[in-house]
Amino acid sequence: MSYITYQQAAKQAIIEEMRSDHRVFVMGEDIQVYAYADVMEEFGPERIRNTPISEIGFFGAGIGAALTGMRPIIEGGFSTFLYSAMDQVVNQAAKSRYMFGGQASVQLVIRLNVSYATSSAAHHSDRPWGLFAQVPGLKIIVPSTPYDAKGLLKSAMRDGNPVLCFDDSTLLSSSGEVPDRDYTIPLGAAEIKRAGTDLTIVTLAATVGHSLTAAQMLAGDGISVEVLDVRTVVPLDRRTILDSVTRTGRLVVVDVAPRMCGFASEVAATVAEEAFQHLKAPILRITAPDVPVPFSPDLERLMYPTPERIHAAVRKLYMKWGRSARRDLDLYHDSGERQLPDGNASSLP
Amino acid sequence: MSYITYQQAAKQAIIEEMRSDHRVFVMGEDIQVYAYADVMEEFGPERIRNTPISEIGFFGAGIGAALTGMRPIIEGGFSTFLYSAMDQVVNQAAKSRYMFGGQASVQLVIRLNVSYATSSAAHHSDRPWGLFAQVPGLKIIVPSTPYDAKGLLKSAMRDGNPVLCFDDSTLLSSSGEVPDRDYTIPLGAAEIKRAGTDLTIVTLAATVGHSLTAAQMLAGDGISVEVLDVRTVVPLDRRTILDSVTRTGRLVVVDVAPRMCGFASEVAATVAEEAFQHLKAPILRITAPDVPVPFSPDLERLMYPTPERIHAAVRKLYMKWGRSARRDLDLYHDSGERQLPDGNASSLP
Amino acid sequence: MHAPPRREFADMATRVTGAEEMIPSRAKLCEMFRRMLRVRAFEESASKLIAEAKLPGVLHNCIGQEATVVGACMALRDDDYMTGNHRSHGHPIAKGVSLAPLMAELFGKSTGVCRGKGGSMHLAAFAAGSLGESGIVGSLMPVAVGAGLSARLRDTDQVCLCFFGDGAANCGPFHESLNLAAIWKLPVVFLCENNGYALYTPQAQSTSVAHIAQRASAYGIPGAILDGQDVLAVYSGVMAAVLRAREGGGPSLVESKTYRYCEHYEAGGPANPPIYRSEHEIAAWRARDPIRLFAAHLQSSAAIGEREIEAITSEVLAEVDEAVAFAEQSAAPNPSALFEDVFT
Amino acid sequence: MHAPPRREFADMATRVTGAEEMIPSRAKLCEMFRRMLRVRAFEESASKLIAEAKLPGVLHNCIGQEATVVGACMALRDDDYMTGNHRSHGHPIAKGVSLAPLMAELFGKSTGVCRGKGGSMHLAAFAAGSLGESGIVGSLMPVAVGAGLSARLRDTDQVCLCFFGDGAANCGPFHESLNLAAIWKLPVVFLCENNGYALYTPQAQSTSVAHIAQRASAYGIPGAILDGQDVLAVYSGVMAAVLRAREGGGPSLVESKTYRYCEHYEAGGPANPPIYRSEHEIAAWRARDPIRLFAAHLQSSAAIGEREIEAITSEVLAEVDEAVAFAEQSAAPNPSALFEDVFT
Ligand SMILES: Cc1ncc(C[n+]2csc(CCOP(=O)(O)OP(=O)(O)O)c2C)c(N)n1
Ligand SMILES: Cc1ncc(C[n+]2csc(CCOP(=O)(O)OP(=O)(O)O)c2C)c(N)n1
Ligand SMILES: [Mg+2]
Ligand SMILES: [Mg+2]
Repeated sequence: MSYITYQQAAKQAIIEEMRSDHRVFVMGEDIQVYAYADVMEEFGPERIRNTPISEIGFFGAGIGAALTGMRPIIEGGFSTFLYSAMDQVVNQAAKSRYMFGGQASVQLVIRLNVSYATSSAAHHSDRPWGLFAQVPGLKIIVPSTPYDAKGLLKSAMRDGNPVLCFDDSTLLSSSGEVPDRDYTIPLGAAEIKRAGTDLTIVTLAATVGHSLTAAQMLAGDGISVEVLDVRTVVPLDRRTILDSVTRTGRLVVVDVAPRMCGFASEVAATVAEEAFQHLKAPILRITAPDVPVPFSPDLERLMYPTPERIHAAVRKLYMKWGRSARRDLDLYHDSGERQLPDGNASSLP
Repeated sequence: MSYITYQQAAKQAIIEEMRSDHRVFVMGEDIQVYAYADVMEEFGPERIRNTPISEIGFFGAGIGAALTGMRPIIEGGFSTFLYSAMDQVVNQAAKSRYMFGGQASVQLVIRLNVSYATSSAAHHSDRPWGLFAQVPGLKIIVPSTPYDAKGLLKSAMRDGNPVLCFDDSTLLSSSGEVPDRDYTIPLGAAEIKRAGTDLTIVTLAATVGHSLTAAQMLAGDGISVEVLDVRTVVPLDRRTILDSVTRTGRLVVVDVAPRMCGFASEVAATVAEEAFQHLKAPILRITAPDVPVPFSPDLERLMYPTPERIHAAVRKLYMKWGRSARRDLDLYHDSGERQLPDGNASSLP
Repeated sequence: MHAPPRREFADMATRVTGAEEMIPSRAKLCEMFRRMLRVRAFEESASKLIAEAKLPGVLHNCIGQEATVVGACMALRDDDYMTGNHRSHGHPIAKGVSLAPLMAELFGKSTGVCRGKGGSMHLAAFAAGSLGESGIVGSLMPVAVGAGLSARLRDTDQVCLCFFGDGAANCGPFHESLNLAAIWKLPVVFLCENNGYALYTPQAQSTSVAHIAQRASAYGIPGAILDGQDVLAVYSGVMAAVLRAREGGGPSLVESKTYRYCEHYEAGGPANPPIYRSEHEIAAWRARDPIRLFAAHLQSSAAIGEREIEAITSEVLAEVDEAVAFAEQSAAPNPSALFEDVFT
Repeated sequence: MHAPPRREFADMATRVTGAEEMIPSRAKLCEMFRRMLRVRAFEESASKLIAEAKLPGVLHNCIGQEATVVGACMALRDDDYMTGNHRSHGHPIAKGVSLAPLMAELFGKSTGVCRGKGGSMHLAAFAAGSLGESGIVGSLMPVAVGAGLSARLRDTDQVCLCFFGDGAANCGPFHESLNLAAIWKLPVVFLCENNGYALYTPQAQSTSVAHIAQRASAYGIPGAILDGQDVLAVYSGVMAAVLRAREGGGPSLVESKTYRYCEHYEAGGPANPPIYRSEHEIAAWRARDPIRLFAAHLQSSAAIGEREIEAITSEVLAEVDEAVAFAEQSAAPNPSALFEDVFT
């Protein structure tokens, strides 16, 4: 056990895997002098490979290497650079195995820095896990703790399929206990971070922590909240989500990504389909609004769910739809014009 | 009024707009000798512009032309070629206006051929309107009739924002009455294609027709179905959807796209949030499964909603959750392993 | 007009090196001829089948380009890699894949090389080093770079041959791939099948240089222009590039001037293509048909006699017939296959 | 090592044409000097502000590259277009945009040139022809092509100047943009600010040619290498390309060899960069500081006297101070602005 950061834990996963399997190598821009400078001596420039600014080229090269028996890891930089290599990711990485009738294995991990809340503006701030979840053939992991960062990344590397690993930049320097030994966390297994009986919050990445804080605050209000970290968007652990909502009867989904067709929509739709009869309240999505990310911190700070916003929104929901609430009451819905992450507004245009 | 095809109607919109505004021009591969061969004499090769296979280049050129006062139309070919220009679409077209504080107008229409059910396999068969709906700053139209094809496209061209126009290839040769005069259909206005009282089907593109056929069949079963064509995915006419479900109490969403984080998820989530108190039944998504499109027609034909499948799924839903159904009955959910477009399976992995 | 190549083109390449592999053995000459015939007979058969609506989808045939396809692939070892594009049938055939599973794939049958899931545009036969064809222009160029990189990292001396069309030379993946392969000195041979057109667009209209191979200078790598109708010229030109790659000399950009007789693609129903090339041009290229040229050469050089040519021809025709019979008799994929192969 | 350019580079360009515009008037010389100073003073001020945590986000400063930025922009007319990249402040300043709204943008204030929504990496001033900067490397190159196309279609004689870094020369958008502009003969000048590095990567490690300008041959367009520390060399070299473009001669690829003194980006807190370039190299480039070089030239050629230089200098410093004061006093954006400007 060591007490290390999320970033260190992820790197530990990669380094251990490189040591135990010579087919693992890493490609990315400037990684030799930066992220992997300390292990250059051990692995050398062939396995820690600097690339030009050629996302199509080196993402595609990762696919080609994977097809021929290597296990590349691509350090893709910011999540918004993914779009430059989108054809390689969507048409090649995700589809090759299927199109070629199972002949191909694209054992490839693409790591992306999901940076936001840093005044980097719209070109460096996307949270596109929902977008890529629309692409059959990709797996998607979104670790929320150092422990998960290592365990999920190891599973991703061994999975045999293309996996996008989105690292929430607000968590990179957070620390936690991480086993020094080899361990994995299965892809598709959500974790119940806190048990509760009145309401289920389903979330991922940094909002796991925010939701736990909010749950603590809500406990003070007498509301018992279960918090569920999905950990992987694809595959999504629908079973655990449904079981939880079956018990609590109420669902709130929290996500820093835009709302429209996002992760929160998928969770909401799944529950509205498959646990409807257990629902005692409307489902609530607490997400970022559907706008590009502004530079100004005065604007950007309005965008994301915070413990306070989650607390307020859940509390409000529960006040109207709690144990004794009358179902026919039509008070809940303000028809606000815009969706702010206080869960408090409709998204009517 | 003329009785013309969907494809002709769309082209009519473009030609009329080119005649009335010299800032409108078209770019795409091989369009001079193919799609626009008959109007080359009128407009010439500057305004009907053949491009090399350079999607980044000519999509970006469209953006640059729009930023400087032109009104380009990009003939993007198959929907799957969009990914090659993804950075231009997502980082530039969608975000420029916002990032530049309203200085920029990207009055740009990108037309895409959404081809499927033609044994073209995974590289030519994506239906990615849900994927692009995750991108704030893009509008998305998906016409389902010749009348809409012309009217929506005209609105798109005049909208002042980047608009993706997805043309369902299975509709291209369908015909209908189209006014010869200039007219527009507002973006963000769904159309009630058939009124009903028991259940609302929300859909778009070719499944509008399939849903209408299914509704006809369901009428024979004594089930009165309202069919709603959203016509535009962004902006989404949530008001009309919610009003309808408020009246009928039951929602089925039909889409040929993959399920996960798709259009159907968004509609389902919206209703589960904002019309929960009116819901008398679980929401049902009838979509394609989350798999790449196979080549073999024997496999591909299993993928998409058909009138029969919609009929069967809605009937089954209504049998269990119809007027007299008991809400506490937990019979509805088979836990099938896979999602087929019979709406009949859970999507548990 | 896209003109048939003059002889000097071929000379440019053959001058490069005189290694032993450059001179094919008699057995190899036979095999070359056989594979060229296979490509043509396979596609002519498929062409007929699709006209009769017996095949789903569309076909992009390469009839007329057999010398380029086969000459290039025959310069490879069996364990070398190859990537292709939408004009796809010739590549795996030339790489030595047997016809039956390829034909079954065109039928979308369970016995197809991709279990019926890829179809005409996405043939692949990994066991033969064929890493796939692609419906997205240019998309496998970086994948070929990755195969070359993989060979280097695994310390083998495998080479990857990357087919692409003249139309692909203007897309981003071309540029990034050539630069990457060049700076990393990877064993990749970029082979442009320049058939003069991308769909209906003549190369001159889309491309800022007269010859694709001229772009080699932007990557500091050798460029060569080959007579794409002369299978031996292609063979030796590509072999020079392959040997260079295998010895650690890095990538080359080889342009083979060739021609497709058929339309861009074929489907059921009438083609009705716009007029974008002249009858005269087609005739000029047909006059240098690669199979007839090679047959004549084989006979005049007394390498193979007329009888042997006839024997190979009838063997190939029989092979194609068997492939069609195999495909027709094969079962459609089981519905459960829809959900298989998404993930491992 | 990224070496300071030798004099012959500049000559290559100035030989091209001898048009009148090539020789800047005295007023223009003054303005050049003023804009170079503005760029430097603006960035030095911003640099201090961010170190004091008074600015959000990060800054990519171009101190050391002023001759390239200003020399190129001064070759444009006011109604010409310009696109940039992440190293962004110099471009709009050189295009003539006033400092206050630019500085306010760095503060994220409502009075910023982008209302506080773009920030340092996404400055734009459409009224001045500045079509924007971009956080995505290479992404505005095709946009510049579109501006050139638009000028052609609207039948104006505007030109678009497209700044990009050496790192952008290896990405797909570069290739597609240059090919498109070349085949369409568009009025675009592609100006590579080659400062030797893309982040920590030296150009030689990422690029298959010694000089980016060599790639011009792959597009059949002129290429030129300029002394990027000599504002007059840049001015005349770019002017030659601009005039050519304006007269319908099509695009050029101009490479300006220059250097950034500062680190790739600056933020609050210590930079602690890895070692990727030598002190010696930095010193060699600093020895040819573009502002000092130009000041010396102006004085030695008696174009502008020391007094005037001092006057301009203190005016510029005052301008920057005013800009900072304006920015600091400006209001933060109203929360409702979050939802504005998504759509028209
Ligand atoms: C990225 C992309 N853009 C456009 C197309 C449509 N398309 C398919 S083949 C083709 C022409 C390709 O020309 P070339 O590369 O010369 O190959 P050829 O067909 O001549 O063999 C085009 C434009 C595509 N498949 N992919
Ligand atoms: C598509 C993309 N890939 C990677 C990055 C990260 N990145 C930002 S600036 C930069 C280096 C750019 O180098 P160059 O083009 O030479 O410009 P310079 O910084 O030297 O001015 C990199 C790699 C990016 N912004 N966009
Ligand atoms: Mg071609
Ligand atoms: Mg640089």
